[in-house]
Amino acid sequence: MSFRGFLLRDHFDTLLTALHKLGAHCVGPTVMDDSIHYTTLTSSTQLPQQVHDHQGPGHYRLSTSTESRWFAWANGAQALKPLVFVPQEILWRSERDSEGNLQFSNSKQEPPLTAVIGVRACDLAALALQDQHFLDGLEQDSAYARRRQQLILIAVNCTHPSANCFCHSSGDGPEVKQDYDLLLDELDDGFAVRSASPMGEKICQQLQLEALTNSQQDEIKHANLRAIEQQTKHLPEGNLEQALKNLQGSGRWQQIAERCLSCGNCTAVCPSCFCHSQHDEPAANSMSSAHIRQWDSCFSHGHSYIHGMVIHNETRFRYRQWLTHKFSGWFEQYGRSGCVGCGRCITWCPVGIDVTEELHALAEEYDNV
Amino acid sequence: MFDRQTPHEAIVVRRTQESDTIFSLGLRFSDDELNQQYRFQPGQFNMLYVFGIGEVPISIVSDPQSTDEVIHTIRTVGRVTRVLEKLKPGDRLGIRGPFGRGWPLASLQHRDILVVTGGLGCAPSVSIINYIMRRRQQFGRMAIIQGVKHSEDLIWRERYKEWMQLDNTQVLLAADVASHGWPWHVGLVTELLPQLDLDVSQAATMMCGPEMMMLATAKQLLEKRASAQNIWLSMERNMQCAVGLCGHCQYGPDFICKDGPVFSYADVQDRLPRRNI
Amino acid sequence: MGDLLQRPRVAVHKFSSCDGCQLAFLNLGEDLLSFSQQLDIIFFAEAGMMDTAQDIDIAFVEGSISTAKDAQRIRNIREHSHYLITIGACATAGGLQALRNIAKTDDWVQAIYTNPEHIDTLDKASPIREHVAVDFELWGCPINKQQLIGLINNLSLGALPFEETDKLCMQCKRQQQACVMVTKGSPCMGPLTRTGCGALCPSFGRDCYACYGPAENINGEALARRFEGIGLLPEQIHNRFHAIYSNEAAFQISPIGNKKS
Amino acid sequence: MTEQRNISIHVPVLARVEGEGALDLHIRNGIIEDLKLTIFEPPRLFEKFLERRETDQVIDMVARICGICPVAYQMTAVHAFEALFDTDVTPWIRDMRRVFYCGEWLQSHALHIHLLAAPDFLGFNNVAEMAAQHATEVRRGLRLQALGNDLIALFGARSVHPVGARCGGFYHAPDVNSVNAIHQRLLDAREDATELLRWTAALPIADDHQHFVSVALRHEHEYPMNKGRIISSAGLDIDVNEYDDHFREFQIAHSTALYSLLDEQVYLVGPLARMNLNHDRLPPALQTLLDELDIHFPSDNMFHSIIARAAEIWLVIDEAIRLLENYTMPQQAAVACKPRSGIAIAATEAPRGLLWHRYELDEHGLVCGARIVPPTSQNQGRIEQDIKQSLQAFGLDKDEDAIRLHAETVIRNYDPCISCATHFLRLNVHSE
Ligand SMILES: Cc1cc2nc3c(=O)[nH]c(=O)nc-3n(C[C@H](O)[C@H](O)[C@H](O)COP(=O)(O)OP(=O)(O)OC[C@H]3O[C@@H](n4cnc5c(N)ncnc54)[C@H](O)[C@@H]3O)c2cc1C
Ligand code: SF4
Ligand code: SF4
Ligand code: SF4
Repeated sequence: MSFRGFLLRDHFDTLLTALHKLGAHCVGPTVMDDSIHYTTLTSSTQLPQQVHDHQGPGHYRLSTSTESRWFAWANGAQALKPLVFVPQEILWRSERDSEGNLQFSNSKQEPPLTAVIGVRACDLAALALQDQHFLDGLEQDSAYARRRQQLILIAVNCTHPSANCFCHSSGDGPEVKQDYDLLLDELDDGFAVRSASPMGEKICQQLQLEALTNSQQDEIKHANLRAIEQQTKHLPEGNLEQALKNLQGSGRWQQIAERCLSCGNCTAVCPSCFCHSQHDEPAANSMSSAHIRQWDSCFSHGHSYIHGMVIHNETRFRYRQWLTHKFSGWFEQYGRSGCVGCGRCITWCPVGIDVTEELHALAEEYDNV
Repeated sequence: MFDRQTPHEAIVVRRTQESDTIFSLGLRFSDDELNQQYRFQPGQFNMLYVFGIGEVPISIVSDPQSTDEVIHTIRTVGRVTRVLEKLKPGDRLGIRGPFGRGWPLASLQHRDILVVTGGLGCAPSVSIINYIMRRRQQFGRMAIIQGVKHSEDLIWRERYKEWMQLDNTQVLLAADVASHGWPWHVGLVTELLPQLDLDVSQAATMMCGPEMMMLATAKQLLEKRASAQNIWLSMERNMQCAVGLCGHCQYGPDFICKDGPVFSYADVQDRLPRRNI
Repeated sequence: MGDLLQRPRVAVHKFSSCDGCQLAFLNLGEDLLSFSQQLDIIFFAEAGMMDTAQDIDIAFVEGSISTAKDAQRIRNIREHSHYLITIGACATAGGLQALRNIAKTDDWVQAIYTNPEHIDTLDKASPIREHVAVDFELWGCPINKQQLIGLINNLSLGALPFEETDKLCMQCKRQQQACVMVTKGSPCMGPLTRTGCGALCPSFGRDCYACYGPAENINGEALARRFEGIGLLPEQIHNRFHAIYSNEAAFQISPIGNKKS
Repeated sequence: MTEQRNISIHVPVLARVEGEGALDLHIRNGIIEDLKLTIFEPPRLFEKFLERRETDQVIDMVARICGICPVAYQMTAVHAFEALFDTDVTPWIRDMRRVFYCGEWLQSHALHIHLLAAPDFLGFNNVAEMAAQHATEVRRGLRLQALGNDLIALFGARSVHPVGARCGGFYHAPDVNSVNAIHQRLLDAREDATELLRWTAALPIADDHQHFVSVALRHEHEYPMNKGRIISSAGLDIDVNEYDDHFREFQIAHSTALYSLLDEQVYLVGPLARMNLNHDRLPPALQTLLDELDIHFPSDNMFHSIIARAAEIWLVIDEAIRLLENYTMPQQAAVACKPRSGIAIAATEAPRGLLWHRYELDEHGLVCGARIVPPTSQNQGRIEQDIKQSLQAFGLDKDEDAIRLHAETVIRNYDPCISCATHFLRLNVHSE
């Protein structure tokens, strides 16, 4: 897509105004509890101004800088996933009358139009994966579908990948290429704006855009190349799909299990993980009950439980399930790997297990057999 | 097609106690239109919902052409099935379904059939046996091998004995451990395969039960020149949504709820030998 | 088990504890009044119901056993109760007072009391399950209203409740809290602790101290090593594990020495 | 007559107290010959396992001494440590701690009045029975109790064993919206508190006057809660560090809770003692209301404890409203604490009375010795004395059920928190 113009930093709030005018609820990055969270955004002053992040395996810290930019950081624990695949929601309710008759209802509530500002390439790639799962399968997930329809996506190109990012290696970033409404490139004094949808156009028309200079365009290109260069982690070469299928009996799984807490943080922060469980919560009078779904994880006991037996009864099987599904099973299911290189599972693993490292070790083992 | 992600109210119209821990429920939707619309194949399953407690996947064992009631044969094991066990005619529950791919009916016509089942009242095999018995002339020879851990676990002895009397039908029973007076084989089901009087290389084989039993049986059948495409098995995993969304029933790249529960051996032979997948 | 209970007869018994779990009943507010319609509370000393003569459908037991008399009393309760449900860490796992099990109780009694001969105490504080069969255990120090309401509802619908065994991290992430271990290096016990509390500590920006007890399939050694990595001394690591659930085998790891360096 | 009476009353478990204990009563020839409040709490040996713990862990642990007043235990420990560490907390922290404490008084007093004590005065066995005839009052009580719990949870995430307190302040500052919501509820609760006070003032309360010494904290200008000197109605006025010079704790054969004496005399702590010694610190509006209801402190009628509790409920609601008005988020919810070795001592006013902690810390800031004196063990001697006097006044010739109920009522009136000390209050009345 070509550039639509340049939005001066001082005019950034006109973007929020334009979105509010469209009736959209704006969500964007803010600093909360020592990390970057996506929350309701009413003014640009809430954005993480002069903030840098420092990520490593099991490590995340914010620091302040003198830099004027607002998006000079790599993603925090969550971005889009909880907005469409919400962590906990009621799927349907049942009511029981005094005769024992049951009535089922599911709310078809229309979610609000929601504009998300600051979406990164990896998040869009993961959203596309979740769309495939929740929308293009045998049956659509209607709760997901309703929220998905209401999303306005305002992406920002990454200029500061973290030490855990490897989206270039996974082929998903750092440059945003797809599925956005607006795309911003941040420069010192403002944002270059691109639009890729009728909605994006509509928003652009409300913005006071200046012309973009050639040198600005060059700067953007450079920033993108720099972002690629900054990425130090990468996936192993070769056919991971096949390698993992063949390595189900590897001793590596047990080695990982000695470090892994089986805590499920990796799956919770992974933007493509979709597992969820369902349970009932009867109300105190026992005459109505809510059927709830919530995020589950292949690291949980309930994930593979069948009457009195847990199929993934040890951590090594749980980790194997997670890695094999993400980097192998996914190809057959969705035509590509389930990893978009966001590095979240590395940062947010409390003990700092690094998927790329594990994959390298496994790939090496495969090459050697 | 009605909403398969929210339950519909159904009424228990019949309840039969099959053994100490196994019972059958005949169900009808409260909404008669649903009874007319509802279609399924043997080998498919429903999600049964107990008010306030939860849902469980249960195979349908009634005949696909009967619209009177949908029958489920259930073993009492845990939270949900314990409450299901207590239901009486007239009680209400929720159903959604049917789900999954059932037995390959189209490819069974006029062929010899072998059904191998292990464990307690393996419901998916019951559905196909019932189906074939009602249409006996459309199929060739039929053999049923049923294995149980302990001889006491065998239910439907009378039914088996009846079938044993039928023409072109062979029923072989085995118990790993047998109490006194057990007239049939003591040992593994695989040990009964040599006694079959049908040509397994031509027959369609359908299995359900413990994975290791199905694996051992399939291997022996392959040795007898059966083809992997002609061996079918019904798999089981934890299921929450039954429509391929919740991720619990993944088996390698497959979702058992929608890609199965019935698979051809050819589809799963790479995974079946490995436990904990 | 599993009968639909119509107006079940309920008892609440107390052993060695702080009373905090019984408070889950007394803190029910309006629900207390509606439950007192739905349930027939036969015995509940703190609330003033004192009938010990009847057989009970659901006996709730708080507190751990630490005297011979109490050991006898719990056997009587078991005999007269259909369901016996433990509420809280003391009854379920011995609780904080079980810390004395790892020391010599005698020494401690002598250190606190001038005339220790008057003190009737067994040499350990033990969970109810070590004395009688238990039908369901509610973990937590203290348990909360939601657990209690869920339990009563499930029983009255004829089922045992679903047992929460997931690690707290799952709940922490569902609530979209930032991991305090990753963002601050706080020694969070969440990866070993079962869900049920609502991830209260991380939601307050502090490390979980495991008041809901061990989750399933935990890896204490790995977490202890991580604590060492973020700068905890061996004794500090020891103290994190040996607190409310010191009596649970899952928390009895030997983290990197026991002595202060 | 009494002399000929040979009664044996046996009540296995005393109802409506926190925890369980026993009372042995021997009446011969119309005279109470022997009376023992037996506390045979299986000792939980708390002091001992606080050793070698860090101060912040101690704060989480001491809460577990008592489920009804965990805040008091936490706050006393916090103040003790901070006193040793010379921690200077911000005004925000000091104010919010007081609100936190108000929540506990509100919760504990509302629970005691409605669920434990009031049924005695109105002739019911328990709150469920009382609710059938006094639904409005019971609902009001539950509402106040819930408000107290929510106030604790605002700073502690939950009301029982809250997780928000630490050395130097709080782990978390509540946001403005949650504070405003609870502030509104507090404003609405004013009327409930006033009605409650009227209601307790109108209860049929025995006219039972006794001589006793009251002990409580006293603060320069506040009604005492977290801070102050220890004073008594007999003229004591000491710093909390001087506690050991005047109070003596000792063990008696029939009880696992330690006895406590002030200058070798039994004494009273708790709401009535506080009110007797600090009524001049009540807000004018509350004083006016008390005058209007013809309630006057100091009072030597122990049964006025229930009114003192109701008055304190009024007070803490008023305090919390004042302290939460114009709430803003603080820069920091806690200041840094620098642990060092030494003796850490503090006393605060738990809902049930004076609570005194003393810790010895080593050079790493780890606890190497702890002593905790809870209110109930301080009241033990006074309860025994009261039962004696009160039963004499009541008349030992009354029928045994009445004697039993009266003795129970006296005990319950103290809201003894036997969990802090004990767990099995069994009442055996031997009347010969
Ligand atoms: C496709 C399919 C068909 C089935 N057909 C039958 C049948 O016809 N008759 C029959 O008796 N049983 C059948 N089962 C097994 C049956 O679903 C379980 O026995 C039942 O879920 C146990 O539930 P529970 O709540 O009583 O047990 P619990 O052990 O208390 O289980 C708790 C929860 O775990 C999950 N769970 C436990 N076991 C299984 C399981 N095997 N499969 C999936 N989820 C499980 C459920 O969510 C259940 O509610 C089938 C399973 C599958 C996957
Ligand atoms: S597997 Fe890890 S790096 Fe890949 S998308 Fe998931 S969280 Fe990101
Ligand atoms: S890899 Fe890390 S985040 Fe994932 S389950 Fe294991 S310890 Fe938890
Ligand atoms: S803060 Fe604690 S509970 Fe939450 S994810 Fe981190 S380790 Fe787990």
